[in-house]
Amino acid sequence: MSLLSVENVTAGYGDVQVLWGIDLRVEQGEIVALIGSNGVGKSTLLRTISGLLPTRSGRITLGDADIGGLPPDQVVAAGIIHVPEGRRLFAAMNVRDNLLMGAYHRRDGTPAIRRDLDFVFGLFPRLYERRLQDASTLSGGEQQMCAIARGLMAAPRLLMIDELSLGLAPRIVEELSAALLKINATGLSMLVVEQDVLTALDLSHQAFVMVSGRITLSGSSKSLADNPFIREAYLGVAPVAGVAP
Amino acid sequence: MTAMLRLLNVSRRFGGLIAVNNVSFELRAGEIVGLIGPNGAGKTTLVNLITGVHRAGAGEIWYGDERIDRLPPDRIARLGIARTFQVVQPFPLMTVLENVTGGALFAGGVPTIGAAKEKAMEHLTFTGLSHLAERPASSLTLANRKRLELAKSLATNPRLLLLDEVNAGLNAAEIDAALDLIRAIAARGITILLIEHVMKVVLTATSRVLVLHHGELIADDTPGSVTRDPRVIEAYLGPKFAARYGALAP
Amino acid sequence: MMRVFAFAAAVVLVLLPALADNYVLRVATTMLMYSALALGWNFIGGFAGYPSFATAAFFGLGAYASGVLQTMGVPMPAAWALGGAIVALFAAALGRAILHLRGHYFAIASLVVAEVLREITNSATDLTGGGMGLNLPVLSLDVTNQARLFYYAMFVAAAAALATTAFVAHNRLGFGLRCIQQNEDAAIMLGINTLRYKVVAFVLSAVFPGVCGGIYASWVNYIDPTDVYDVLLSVKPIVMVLLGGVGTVMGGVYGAILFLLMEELVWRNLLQFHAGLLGIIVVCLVLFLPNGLRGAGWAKPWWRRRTEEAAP
Amino acid sequence: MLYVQVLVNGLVLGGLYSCIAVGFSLVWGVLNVINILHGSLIILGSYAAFFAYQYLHINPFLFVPVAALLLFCLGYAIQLVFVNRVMGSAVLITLTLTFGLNLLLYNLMILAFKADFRKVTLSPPLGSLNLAGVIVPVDRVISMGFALALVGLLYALLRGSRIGRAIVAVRMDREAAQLMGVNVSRIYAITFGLGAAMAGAAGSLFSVMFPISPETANALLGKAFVICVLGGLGSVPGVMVGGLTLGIIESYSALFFGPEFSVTISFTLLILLLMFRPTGIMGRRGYQ
Repeated sequence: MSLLSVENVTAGYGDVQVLWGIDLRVEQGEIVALIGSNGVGKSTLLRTISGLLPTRSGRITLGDADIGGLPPDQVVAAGIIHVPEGRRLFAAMNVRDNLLMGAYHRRDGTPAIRRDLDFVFGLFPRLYERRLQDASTLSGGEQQMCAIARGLMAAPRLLMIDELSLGLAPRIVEELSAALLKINATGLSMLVVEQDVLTALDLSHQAFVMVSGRITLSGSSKSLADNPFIREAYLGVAPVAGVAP
Repeated sequence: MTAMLRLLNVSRRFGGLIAVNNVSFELRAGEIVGLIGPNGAGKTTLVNLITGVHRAGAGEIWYGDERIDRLPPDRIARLGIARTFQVVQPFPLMTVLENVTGGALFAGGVPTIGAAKEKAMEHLTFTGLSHLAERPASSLTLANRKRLELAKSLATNPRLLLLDEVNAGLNAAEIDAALDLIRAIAARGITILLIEHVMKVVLTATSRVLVLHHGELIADDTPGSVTRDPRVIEAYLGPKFAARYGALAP
Repeated sequence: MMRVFAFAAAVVLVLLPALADNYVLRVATTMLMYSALALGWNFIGGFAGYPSFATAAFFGLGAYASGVLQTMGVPMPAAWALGGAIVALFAAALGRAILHLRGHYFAIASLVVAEVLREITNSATDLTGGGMGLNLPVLSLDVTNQARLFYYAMFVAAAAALATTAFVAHNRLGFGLRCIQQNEDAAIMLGINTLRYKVVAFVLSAVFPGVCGGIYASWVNYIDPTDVYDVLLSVKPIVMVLLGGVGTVMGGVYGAILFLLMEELVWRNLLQFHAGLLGIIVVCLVLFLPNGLRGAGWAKPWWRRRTEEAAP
Repeated sequence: MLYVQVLVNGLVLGGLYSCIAVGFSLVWGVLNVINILHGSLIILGSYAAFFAYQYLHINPFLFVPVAALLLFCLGYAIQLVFVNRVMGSAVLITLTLTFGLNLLLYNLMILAFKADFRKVTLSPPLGSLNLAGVIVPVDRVISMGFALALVGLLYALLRGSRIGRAIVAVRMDREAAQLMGVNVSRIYAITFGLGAAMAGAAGSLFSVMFPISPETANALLGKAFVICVLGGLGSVPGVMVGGLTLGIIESYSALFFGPEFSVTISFTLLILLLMFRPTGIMGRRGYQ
C-alpha cells in the first residue's frame, strides 16, 4: 500500500485544463522526483494534492484516507506538507516565528515542538545563527533551508518541495541535496519537484517525467538517468560532445 | 565610437543592504552580453537602475551621449531601452495582440491604435505567437508568456534590450528555440544584455559575460575565461559545475 | 440594432419636456444628472481603475463656484461654464498631489477632500453664506419653463459626458488608461507617462460633476454645504457604474437609470428608513453584482468586441 | 503653564484615540479592508455602556470587557456573512460594501436610540486631580490608562500568541498560511472580531468622556483614518504614536484656532501626509 497514491487526477485553472489524468505513487520512506520543464503542470499537481487547487476528477489517497478535495488545512492535518515554489517565508516575522508557524496545526504540545525546533536548528546551523533575524533578510539558499525546516516543524508524513533549486547557485543546491538525504534517512518520505534533471535524479529513488500535463515516463532514477530520451530532451547532452552527465 | 550604454561607479543601497556596489561596464552596439550571478546578487536591481525604476545612489549611467540615471522610467523606455520582467508582467485581461499593441502605440511611437495593431502582429509572427493573438494573456503557458514579454519589448522598437531571466524554467529544447530568437533579434542590430541563470544559454550565446556577486562586478570577460576564473567558481559555479560546463564555452 | 435603439431613445429624451408632467421631468432631470456623474467617475474609476470618492467634492465645488459667481452678477450659463473650469483646475492640482497614491490610500485621500471643502465652505461665511447656505438669484421664468430649462441643461451635460467617454474609449488616452488599470508598472515600461494620463482622467472625472453642480445649484436655488458635499454624491455614481458595467461606454447611463428607478420605488413609501434601505441596496448590489466588477473582472472594452466579431 | 495643560490634555485624549484607531488599523492592515463601519461600532459600544450604566448600574470602565465581547461576536458575524464574500476584491468593492453596511447600522441606531446626544454622568463624579497646577480629570486618565492597556494587550497577542502569529502570517502571504494549516476565513473573522472588540472597548471609554450620538460615528471614522496614516499602517506601536500625535495636534489647534477647526485641521493634515509621507511615522510592511 503506497503512502501517497494519485490516480487519474485532472485539474486546471478556470477554462485552462492543466492535468490530464495523472498517476503517481510515493512509497513509504522513498524520495520521489517529479521532473519536467516549467509550465507542464508540476506545481499544479502539488497544489492539487495540497488542496490549494480543487481536483476535477480522479482520487488522491494518503495511506487509506481519501484526501482529494479536502481544503488545505485538512490536508496539512492529514500529514502532507507542501513547501511552495519561491519559498514564501513570512516577511516581518523572524526565522524562529516562521518555524513556529510551521507547527501551527500540531496539537502534541510545546515540548514536542521545542524538540523538533532543536532538530531543525541542528540540521541547519545557519538558521540557528539567524533565528532572530527577519526572514526576508536571508539569502536565497538560507530561505530555502528555512522553508524546508518550516515544513519539517509540521511533523509531516510526506514532505513535498516545489522547485528546490530555482534561483540558487549550484553550490547551494549541493548543500541542500545533502540535507534532504539526511532528513530522508530518518524515514521521512518526500516528493520533490526539480528543474535541474541531474540534481533530481541524483537525489531520488524513483522519478516521474511530466510533459504537458501527463506522466510520460516513470521508473527508478538510475534507469532514467541512462535513458537516451531523458539525456536528449532534458540534459541537452547528445548534440554537444565531451560533457559527462 | 561612444558605447551604447556606459555605467560609471554605479551604487545603490536599500536600507542597510548594499544591492549594487560601485559597478562600471560598457555595452557596444550589436553586442550580446551575459549578466550572471546568484539570487540576490543585484542583477535585477542593476536592470531597475538602468531602466529608471530605481534611482542610482551614486555614479552615472550614460546612454550614448545622454545621461539617463535621473530620468523617469517612461522617458527611458521612449529613448529606446526596453526590458522584460523576471516576474512576467502581462496585461492579464487584454488579448496577446493588445498587450503588444501597447508597446507599439506608446514607446514604439505609432500614432493610431489601428497602425499599432498591425505593427504588433508583425512582432507576434516574429516571436511565434500569432496563432494566439486573440487569446487573453492570462491563459498563456509560461514559455509563451516569456515570448509575449519579448514581443512587447520589441514592439517599443528598442536599440538596447535587457532580457531578465527570459529562459528561466524552459527545458533544453525550448532553450535552443529561445537562443535562435535572441540571435535573430541581435541580427536586427539590437544590443542585448542577457540576465540569466541558465548557464548553457549564457555560455553559447554571449560574446562577453559580466559576473555579479553581492552587488559587485567580479568578472567582465569572455565566457570561457569566466568559467575558469577561480573567484567565479568559488562564488557561483561550484567545482562540479565548472568541470561539467568548462569545455562547453569558447 | 443598437443604432435604432439609441436613436429612438434620443428622440424620446428630446421631446420628453413637452410630454411629461413636472414629477416625471424632475426624476428624468435627476437621472440625467447622475448619468453625467457616473460617466464622469468612469474615466478615473472605470478606465484607469483608481477608486475615486471625490465626485462629491467636485460637485459641491462646482455648485458653490457657480452660485457665488451668479450672486456677483455673472449670467447663469457663463457661471456654470466658469464653475466647471474652476473645478477642472482644482482637479488638476489635486490630481498631481494624490495620484501617486494607489488603492486604499488614494480612496481615503479622495474621500476626505469633500470633507475638507465642506469645512472650508462652512467657515468662509462672508463669501458662501457658510452653514446658513447660499441663495441664488431667482430666475424670471415660470415653474414649467424652469423645469424644462434645467432638464435640457442636464441633458447637454450628460450628452457631453457620453460623447467624451465614447471618444476617449476609442483613442490613445483610453488605451493607455486601460493599460494603467491592468498593470501600472508594466504600463510605465511601455513608455506611458502614467501621471499625466491619470491627471487627465481625473480632470475629466471632475469637470462633468462640476458643471452639474452648477446647474443643480440654479435648479434648487438654495444650497448648503452638507447638501452639495454629501458623500452619497460620491458613492451612488460608483454603485451605478458597478451596476451598469465598469470601464464600458454606456455602463454609467444604464446604472443610473436602474438605480434611480429602484430608489424612487423604494423611497416613496419608507421615508424614515431611507438610509438603511439605501445601505441594503448597495450591499446587495456589491455582493450579487450581475456583470459589473468582481475582483478583476472588468467588462470588455469596445475594440475587443469588434475584433471578435471580425475574427472568423 | 497653559502649554503644559494643553499638552497633558492632548496626551490624555491621544491615549483614547489610539484605542479608537487600533481596531481599524488591524482590519485595514490584515484584511486589506477599509472598515467604514468602525465609527458606528464604537458608538454601539458607547450605547451598550450607557444603557448598562443607566439600567444595570455597571460602571462603564467595568463594562469594557463585556462591550468588547459583544462587539467581537458582532464583528465575527459581519465578517463571515458579508465581508468574507468580497475578500480579495478590488478596493472599490470592499469600501463600498462596508459603506452600505454602515448606512444600515447608522439608520438602525437612529431608530433605536434617536439622534439626541446622551452622556454617562458617573453618580459619584470622579472629579479631577491638580498636579502642580495642571488640572487632570480622573475619568479621562483612567480611560487613557485602559486604552493604552488594551492596545498593549493587542500588541502582545499579535507578537506572542499562536493566533497572533497566524494573523500576521495570513497578512503577509495568505496561501503560504493555508499551507501551514491555517483556516484563513476563520482568521479573517477573528481579526474583524478583534477590530470590532477594540471599537466596543473604545466606545465604553468614550461614553464616559464625551456625549454620544449616531451622528458622531463619522467623526470617529475620520479620526481613525488620520491616526492610521499618521502613525503608519501595519504597526500597533504606530497607531499609538499616531493617536498621541493627533491628540496633541488637536488640543493645540483648539487653543490657537478654536475647537471648531480641529476636524478641518486633522483632515488637511491627512491629505498633506498622504501627499508626502503615506507610510506614516512608523509604517512597516508587516504587522505587529
